Amino acid sequence: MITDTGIVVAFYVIGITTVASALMVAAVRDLIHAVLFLVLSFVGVAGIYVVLSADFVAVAQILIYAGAISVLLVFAVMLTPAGDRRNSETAFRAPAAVLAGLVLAVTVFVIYDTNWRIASHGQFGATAASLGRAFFKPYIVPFEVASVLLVAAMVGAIALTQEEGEDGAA
Amino acid sequence: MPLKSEPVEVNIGPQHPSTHGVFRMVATIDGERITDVRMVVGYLHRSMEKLAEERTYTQNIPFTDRMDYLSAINSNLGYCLAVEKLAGIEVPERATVLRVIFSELQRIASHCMATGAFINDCGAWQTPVMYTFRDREKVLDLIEMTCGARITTNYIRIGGVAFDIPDEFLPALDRLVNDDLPQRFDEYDRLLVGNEIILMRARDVGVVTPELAINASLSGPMLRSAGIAWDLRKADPYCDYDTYAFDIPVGYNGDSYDRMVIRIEEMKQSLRIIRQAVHRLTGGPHKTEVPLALRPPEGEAYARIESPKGELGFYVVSDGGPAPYRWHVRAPSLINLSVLKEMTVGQTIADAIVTLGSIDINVGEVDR
Amino acid sequence: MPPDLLLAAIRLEHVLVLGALLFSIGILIALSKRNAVGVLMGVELMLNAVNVTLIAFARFVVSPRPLDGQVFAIFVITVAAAEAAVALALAVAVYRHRETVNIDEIDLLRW
Amino acid sequence: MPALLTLITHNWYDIRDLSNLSGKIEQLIRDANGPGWLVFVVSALLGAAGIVSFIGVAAIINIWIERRVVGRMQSRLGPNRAGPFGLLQPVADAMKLMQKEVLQPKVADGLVFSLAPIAFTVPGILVMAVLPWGRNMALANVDAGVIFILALTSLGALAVFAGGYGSNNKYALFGAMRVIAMLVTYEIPSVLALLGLVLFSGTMNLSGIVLFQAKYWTPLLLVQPLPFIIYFISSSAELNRTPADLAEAESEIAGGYHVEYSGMKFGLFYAAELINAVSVSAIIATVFLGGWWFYKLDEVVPGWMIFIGKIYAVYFLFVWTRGTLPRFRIDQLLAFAWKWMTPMAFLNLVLVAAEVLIWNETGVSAGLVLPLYAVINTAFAGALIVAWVKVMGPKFSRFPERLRYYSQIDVPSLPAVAPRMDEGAPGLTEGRSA
Repeated sequence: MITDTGIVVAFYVIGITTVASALMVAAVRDLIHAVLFLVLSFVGVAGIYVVLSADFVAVAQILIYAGAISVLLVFAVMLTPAGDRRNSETAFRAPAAVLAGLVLAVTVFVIYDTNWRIASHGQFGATAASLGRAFFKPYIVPFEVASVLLVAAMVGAIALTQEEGEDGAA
Repeated sequence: MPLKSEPVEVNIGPQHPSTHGVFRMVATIDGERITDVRMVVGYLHRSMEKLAEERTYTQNIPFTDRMDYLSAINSNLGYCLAVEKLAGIEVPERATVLRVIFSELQRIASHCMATGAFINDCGAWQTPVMYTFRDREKVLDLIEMTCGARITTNYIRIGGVAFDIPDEFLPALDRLVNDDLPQRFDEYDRLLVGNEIILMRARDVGVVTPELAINASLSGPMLRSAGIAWDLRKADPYCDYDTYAFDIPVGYNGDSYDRMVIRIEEMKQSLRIIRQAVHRLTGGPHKTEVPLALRPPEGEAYARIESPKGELGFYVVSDGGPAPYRWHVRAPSLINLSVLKEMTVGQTIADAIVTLGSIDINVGEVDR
Repeated sequence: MPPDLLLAAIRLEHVLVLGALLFSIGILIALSKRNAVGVLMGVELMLNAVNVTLIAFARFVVSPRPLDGQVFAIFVITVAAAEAAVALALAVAVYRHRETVNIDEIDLLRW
Repeated sequence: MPALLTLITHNWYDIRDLSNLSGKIEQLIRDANGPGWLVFVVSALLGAAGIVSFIGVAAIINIWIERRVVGRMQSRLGPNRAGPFGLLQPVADAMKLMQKEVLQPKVADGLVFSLAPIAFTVPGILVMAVLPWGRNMALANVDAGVIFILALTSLGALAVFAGGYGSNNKYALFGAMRVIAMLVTYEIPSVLALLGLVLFSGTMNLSGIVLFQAKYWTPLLLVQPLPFIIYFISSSAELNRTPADLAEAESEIAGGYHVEYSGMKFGLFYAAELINAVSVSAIIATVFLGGWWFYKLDEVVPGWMIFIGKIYAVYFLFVWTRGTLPRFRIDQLLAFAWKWMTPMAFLNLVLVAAEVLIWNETGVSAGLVLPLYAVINTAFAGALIVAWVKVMGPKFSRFPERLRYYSQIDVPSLPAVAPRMDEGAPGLTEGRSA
């Protein structure tokens, strides 16, 4: 439980901004606008991380989501023709909304129904150094697997986008 | 299967920082690559050729100033040569030498401008243009010293030149030609000719093949860059150019880089010519008196000179009256521009700008 | 009013509700968007929501290794990056062959 | 009130480290039993005020510096009319910009168009918050500071894209797409370059990096010359400065992403570019030149003054390249990042990792190992660059041979053309009278 007034206020401001911009992603008509709202939402999530004293994750979030993934999204949107840049919905809109509402209801019920084992003080030194030690001691295997995954993804992305019959020379 | 993209038409000009005036180039592009270019000229058309039919031969000289305003003296010279040929006027020895000195000075000024603007089109942030302008200013100072005007000089007249040189001219010319400019040109060599980025930007960009150059009737540095040794000062000498010792620099590849280097080399050759010309300055009159309302005999004449941009020809037809019956200009800028499409299609927009800069057009001359 | 609804403090439940909201918005986007890139945006939002919950657990819940939540979150971010790259490459590849990125027109199981 | 008076009278001269002053203020609040959050708010406000005022002044001064320095490089004077030495020229410029009408194209994307200049300004200012201005003078001593600044510098490009896209102009869209391509490309070498430093100094905290340099009396520039070059080039690409100002490319796409902006919105873009330049200069000054530390000088001179001096030393480098070099073409610039800088940065990273390992395992004294590494790394950087030029250097189809010189030319004899007048062409005078 965090009771510091400033942090609580910050949490609510950031949280409301994040959720609102996420809703705008669903609502706006222009795909580029949607991407820009998504960036705002990503930055908001990074703010939530800071509130929860996970500085390193917050910075990584900004670097990867706001910096890299959103740029990739912009790239993908701009590669498609202007006619496809409408952020329109399929016929599944209503069922999707119902499903989303159900998921939300169930999750909120579970959240309030569960008896969480809350730590009394809950403070720990989550510095970059301690995270690094965690990665290279107990989590070394997942870490290596993740790097293999990244390489595989990179190779896959290049292979998928390669033009057939030439070496990608533009 | 290539990624499908929509062609986009981009208007480069008439108001664009790098079209050297009001030239318009409608480029159809696919991504950054140009697939088609349409040229639109005429935004600066002032109807000079028609207007000239209502004015006397002497009154027409200022029009030539305003054609290629960066090398006004050369335009004056071409026109006056044509009229002198038509009317059979002899030009005094001193006037011929003065004409050589000033047209070579003007060539340096024009090439300075062309080189600086070209590097500016390559994207250097004003620095080369300021360097070359500094040297152009010094040349223009000399011109101003003699005839009082810097750009639209109206200096060369039918039968000679308008004014004799003042006393302080020769010492100033000596300083400029023997001290200042050689240093400056070495500076250009160091700054521009070996510059890796300029090499990358201008090498193999805007290539003109020799066949294309001849078929399109190109001239000047455009033609010489394609590897064809052709310079009217040697090929069809006027003003006794055949008696001066100078070389014609000729390139190999016909690309934008060659054109830049050729211009720098030509400036050095111009210095050589001026040094020789100064020694030939004899006494005597600086012009033959011709009547203000000159009435050349019926007939036609074509005179051509090697202007900084290329072959500048004037075709003058007289019906015996005080005004030319027809006055036509073979403008090198316009004819050199005509191959822009062949040079740019397949390149990127950035290359097209570099290519356009290397052609060294002057819209005043293109549209007249 | 139950004390955990008070706005005077951040409790675990508050953060989890935030995560749940983001997650359901992500579902809404991912299931209803016509454009493949739009669908991907929804998926990214859902991954973010999961990360929020992970960080919240790391911060609030008793655990022998309190760092695990953050470590896991970083793994999720890594996977998300890889997934985004591959998915966008797929979108581009599909567009190249079918000239559309509308998922209701990409109905063949081949290209 | 008397306490505040004492604070000012007793501490005004203590400018060596401004954290002393804010510490005193915090102490004052605590003594007065002020609430805990007030301490945070006051110290945050103080720091923010300091940084924002520095940035405001720097943006104005930089316009003057840039124009004067570039003017000198271009053999002209630069602004010299408004005020002494033209110092008031930026003020005059700003006033002119404020008076101008802010135009917005009818087809522009209103919200994106308006927010882009603001969003462009923010990252540059935020970077300043994590930089150490003195031994204790960092507004936010973020643990992962290096990643933080990398994250922020990539956000600016997104704002540029928004501006270019929102203008709904072909030229602006060109600029926007170029920015995105450059961001994707140049992010990698710049991350890798800074990663080498992080490895070497063993910390991602920017204060920690400075303390490392102060401890061993070695600016990391000496030990890591190659990352400096790589980071300098990639940050000038991210900053949109010549030779990589492709997003503006005045001579090609007529201003690029800000072609539709006017008035103070354009002014904001212009100022933000200068602010970002200062931020990147400050980052380089921190991680490569040792920030507030300069041998024994930081014991005499306030650290932040040394820091500002270093910022402007780096900024001068940026102005210098801008005043000298022409622009790359977009494909050349991207190829340069992929084919040159990324592999070089990787190789450098491997070397640095090996060096750090050797240093840690053998435990040789720093006095011996650092000069050795400096020599090795400089030689490595030189060798790598030379090798790359040899292997990857631009190969022109026909590399410049010297021009040929002709003193005589052959004039082909043309077939004689019969004069047209003889063939009974209409007489000239007839045509005239008609």
